[in-house]
Amino acid sequence: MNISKDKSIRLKEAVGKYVADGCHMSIGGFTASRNPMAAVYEIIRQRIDNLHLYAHSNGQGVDELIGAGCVSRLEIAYAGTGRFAPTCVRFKKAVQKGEIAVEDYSNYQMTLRFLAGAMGVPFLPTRSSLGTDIIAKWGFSSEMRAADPRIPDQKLMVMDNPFGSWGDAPKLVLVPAINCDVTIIHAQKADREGTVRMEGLIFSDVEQAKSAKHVIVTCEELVEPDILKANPDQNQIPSFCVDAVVHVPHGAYPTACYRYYDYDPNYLNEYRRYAEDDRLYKTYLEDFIYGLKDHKALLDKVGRGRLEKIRADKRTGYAVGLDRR
Amino acid sequence: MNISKDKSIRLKEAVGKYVADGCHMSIGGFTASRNPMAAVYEIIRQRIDNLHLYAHSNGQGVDELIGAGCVSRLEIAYAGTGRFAPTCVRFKKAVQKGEIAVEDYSNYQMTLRFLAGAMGVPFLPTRSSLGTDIIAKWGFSSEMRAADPRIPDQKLMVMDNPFGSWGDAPKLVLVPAINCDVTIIHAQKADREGTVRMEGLIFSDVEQAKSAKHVIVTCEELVEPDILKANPDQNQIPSFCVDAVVHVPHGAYPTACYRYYDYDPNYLNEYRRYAEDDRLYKTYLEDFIYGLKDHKALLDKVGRGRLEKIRADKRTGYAVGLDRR
Amino acid sequence: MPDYTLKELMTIAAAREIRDGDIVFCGTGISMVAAMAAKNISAPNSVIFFETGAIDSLLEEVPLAVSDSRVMFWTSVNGNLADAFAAMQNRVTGPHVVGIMGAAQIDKYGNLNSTAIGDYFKPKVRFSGSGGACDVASFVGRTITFMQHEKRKFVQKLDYITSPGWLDGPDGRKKAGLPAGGPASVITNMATMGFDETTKEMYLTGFFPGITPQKILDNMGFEIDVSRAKEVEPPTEYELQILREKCDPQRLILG
Amino acid sequence: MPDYTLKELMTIAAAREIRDGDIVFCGTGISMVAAMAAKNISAPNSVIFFETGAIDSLLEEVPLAVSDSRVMFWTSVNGNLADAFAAMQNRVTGPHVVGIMGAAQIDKYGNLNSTAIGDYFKPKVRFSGSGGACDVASFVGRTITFMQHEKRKFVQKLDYITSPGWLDGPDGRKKAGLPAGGPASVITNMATMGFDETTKEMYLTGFFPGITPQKILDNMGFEIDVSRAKEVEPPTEYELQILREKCDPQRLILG
Repeated sequence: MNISKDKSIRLKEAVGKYVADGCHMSIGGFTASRNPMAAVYEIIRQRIDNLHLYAHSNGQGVDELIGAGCVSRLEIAYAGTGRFAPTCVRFKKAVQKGEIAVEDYSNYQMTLRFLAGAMGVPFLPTRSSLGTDIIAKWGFSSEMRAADPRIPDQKLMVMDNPFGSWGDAPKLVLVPAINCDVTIIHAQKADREGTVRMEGLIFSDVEQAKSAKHVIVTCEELVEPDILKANPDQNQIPSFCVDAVVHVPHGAYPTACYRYYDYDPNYLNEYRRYAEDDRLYKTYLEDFIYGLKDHKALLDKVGRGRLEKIRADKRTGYAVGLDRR
Repeated sequence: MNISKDKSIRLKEAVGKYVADGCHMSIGGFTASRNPMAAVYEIIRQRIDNLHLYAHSNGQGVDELIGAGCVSRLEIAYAGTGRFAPTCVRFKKAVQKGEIAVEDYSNYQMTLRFLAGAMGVPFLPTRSSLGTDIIAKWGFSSEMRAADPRIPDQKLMVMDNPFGSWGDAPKLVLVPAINCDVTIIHAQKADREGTVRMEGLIFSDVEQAKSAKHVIVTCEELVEPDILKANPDQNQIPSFCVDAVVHVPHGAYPTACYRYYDYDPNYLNEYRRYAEDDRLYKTYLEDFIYGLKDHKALLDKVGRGRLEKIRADKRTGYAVGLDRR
Repeated sequence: MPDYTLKELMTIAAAREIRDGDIVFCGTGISMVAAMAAKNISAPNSVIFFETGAIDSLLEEVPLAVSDSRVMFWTSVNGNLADAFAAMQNRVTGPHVVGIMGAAQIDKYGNLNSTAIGDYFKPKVRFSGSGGACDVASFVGRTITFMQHEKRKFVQKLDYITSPGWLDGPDGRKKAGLPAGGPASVITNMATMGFDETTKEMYLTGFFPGITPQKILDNMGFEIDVSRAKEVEPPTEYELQILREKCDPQRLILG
Repeated sequence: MPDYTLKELMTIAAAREIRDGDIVFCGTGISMVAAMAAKNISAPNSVIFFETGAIDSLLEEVPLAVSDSRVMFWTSVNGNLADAFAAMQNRVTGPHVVGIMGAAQIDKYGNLNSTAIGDYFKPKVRFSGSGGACDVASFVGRTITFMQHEKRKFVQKLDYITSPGWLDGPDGRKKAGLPAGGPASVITNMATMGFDETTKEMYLTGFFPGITPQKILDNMGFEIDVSRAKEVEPPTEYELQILREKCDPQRLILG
């Protein structure tokens, strides 16, 4: 826990301090929205590897981390980036080639697993997945689990309802808590103390943050605490849950950030083409990540014109009429 | 479930339709804030009795229902109205005289019990109350439980962590879900379709509403749906969870409604004096509830002057400088 | 008789399955357009919601993902994933939810695979995974599944059961401990199918104009009863008008 | 030496127990004023929060209940009960929480009763019940308890264990399955007490100026070790100034 009243820090330092080789990490956002992309690119740039990654339905962020070889194990519900990649391309290749170990859950199960971590309980019950291979097939073997104290001994457990017929649910699936070393989320607004405000849908970002030992928040706007305190009903994460606050405008680019900018169809379509070809993907990594100093350099490379096109309309929060083919 | 697009109804009808003798009911709010008092008074006026009542820390609403003899069984964490009645007076008398059966939980346990009901699972786990009499002493006996399918067979259950050392929690207390027949809450704003916006702290009102078979929402303002849709991040309960929407200005009076009015110290202090004397309390019931036609009649009796005194200040949401002795 | 496209026919066929007052869970794409069509045609009191927690979104523009900002604008409630799935698992609201889904494989009991083809540990083809599909299929009152009508997709045995249908037959869900709901219908590019009330096996309910039951069977990896099937009523002029003018005027989904 | 009231002394004694960076859970009344004093004097990076979910409230006016609108104004986050208790049960934040509580009875292991005196089913006196007290005492790193120093309140055996202290001794919490935290101190109108590191039994840490250890023992229903006690340092001028000018200028709590 960082008790400082000023947690603002540069992205490079935050990643260097809280994201280590082999650590257990989760990233916020959903498919093509509010992925902490600036942090993802910085992790790739720092060539951090062997990550044990957790996500519910995280598309672009997960795919780029896998593509760059940062990930060795993945627990996930859904790897897709909406229409831009119904199945994430580098994820698909890596799984088919056996390059990463992957374990499948459902979205609700991943949400509950983060929630259990946030609540400080070892599991939560659900009725989801009874009778399916999500229960029957474990991505990580019993042996691997027994050998690693950082993974629960069982993927999921089915139990009879101890309260008998109460609740008309004869059986429950118990999903084990996730307590990552670090969770990274991207928010619309945060203050230097660490209070966070997200706008629009917040996915499972709050549970993900509260379940982690350390939390890095990148934000579009670093505002004065009083700005957030004037409307506290709209803030979701209290300062004591947050270790580092990093001001990164366009920090979710090329994914969308509601009320700030849309996803960039151009980038995501191009990315897919790079991703589909192993040789081209090397070029992509070099030209768009390794070869650039920081996120600002990526934005400069993309150019003001394209950023202007995805700028969110004030009324709706997205880029009205954007060419999304 | 009420699928109508116009669920607005008068309070008398809503209570008549959804609150029956002997039903299982929960009311929202906390101690001296946002209790659905207009509905409580209407229930008393309709002389509904034998209620099985659930609340976490609900003060004034619980005490008035008990005082009027509407309640036979109570599951609760805390019966107090802040400094106005550190222990609710009629509650205290009723329990000491053995007039109601009461079962004790903690606030978090009651919250989790409503949450379990809202989530559709029969129980949720917590580490709260291990080693205490909250587990050891049951307000409702095993026999009574076995005879009544509307109460779980066990108050609470202690189980060993099925995931072993995962989560460093060797034992868990399982709290059974609550699924009331009806939950009544008071909100700042609602629309006729049933979408609800509460402002300030929302206590467990959302979980309470989502766990019930039927939900009555009383509100300060009945607004057009588009007013709520313009800022959907601030709305908490979707229309399909709500059966009846009742426009009752000052519907939480004499408890507080953030941004609309404060609690009325005058009323709450006077209430305590009535409550402390059985004979006087009969006068109270007659003069302030039975003898009045509806909530508006109570407000008229109280008078515009006193309502003006508790009017919320725009900046802070409460009555600044109110004499609260 | 009006002209219509196959996608329009499929969309209307799904829309007709939605009842007034249903809470409609959908993804983006054709399932969303079907939900919008139903709301505008025959189920005005239905509510559309997404797993990301958006309820009753205005959808001025077609979203390309359920996290799309277009889903967040002008909704009744912007919740989160925990809220959305709890509403489906909830014992009061869950039975009123109809879920519209898709998959890579389906079997005769309506179980779905959207995870992998081949061995799970060395898959020939890996897909996105469950997402919310398994949750929806586990919890809600009825599901409608869109499929491409191909032999490799209608299979005897799934390579991976991602989302539970009727599992192994009439008692399958009960034995597994699942809630009472289950698959109600399957809509393909050739036909509509239901599940027998007694056996819970898939059977043909309707064939699209110009498609014979035999052609339908030729494109499936298992046999189904075709004796109860009728030709599907083509979309009416009114249905088409609503679909085209209100649901996808830019034809981003309908093509 | 400045003049001060007993309530001021008690408040400052509690405030001194709060460390910088603590997350301070408090109710209304004296516990809240103690938390505010600590934040203004020695623990500027502490955060005050209430079980109702309000974090870091400005508290321009003294609230009379934890649901008071005064708690909701100008906070960092207005959450709910589920959030507030989860933060205490949480394995990262929970150990950093110090909870300030009160009770009707306490025993030598710091277990608390705030439910009933006499038989639970036919109580002589019924109190409000746990509220969040049992949760706080179960979850957090340290608790501080305010008590009136009376024989009937410091008892051999509680009539009802509402909130767990060290239960029946050094291994009590572990055997019960509780987290590692527990009672740190008790502050009364006569003295301050701690709990022995080895035995977990209450012992006298400080006696207020003018109060003898014997008088303290005379007002308790069980014996405690008084050999380690020192006279409590009276509030300094600076402490009193902050308390009076910043924490309760209207003396609504301090009287």
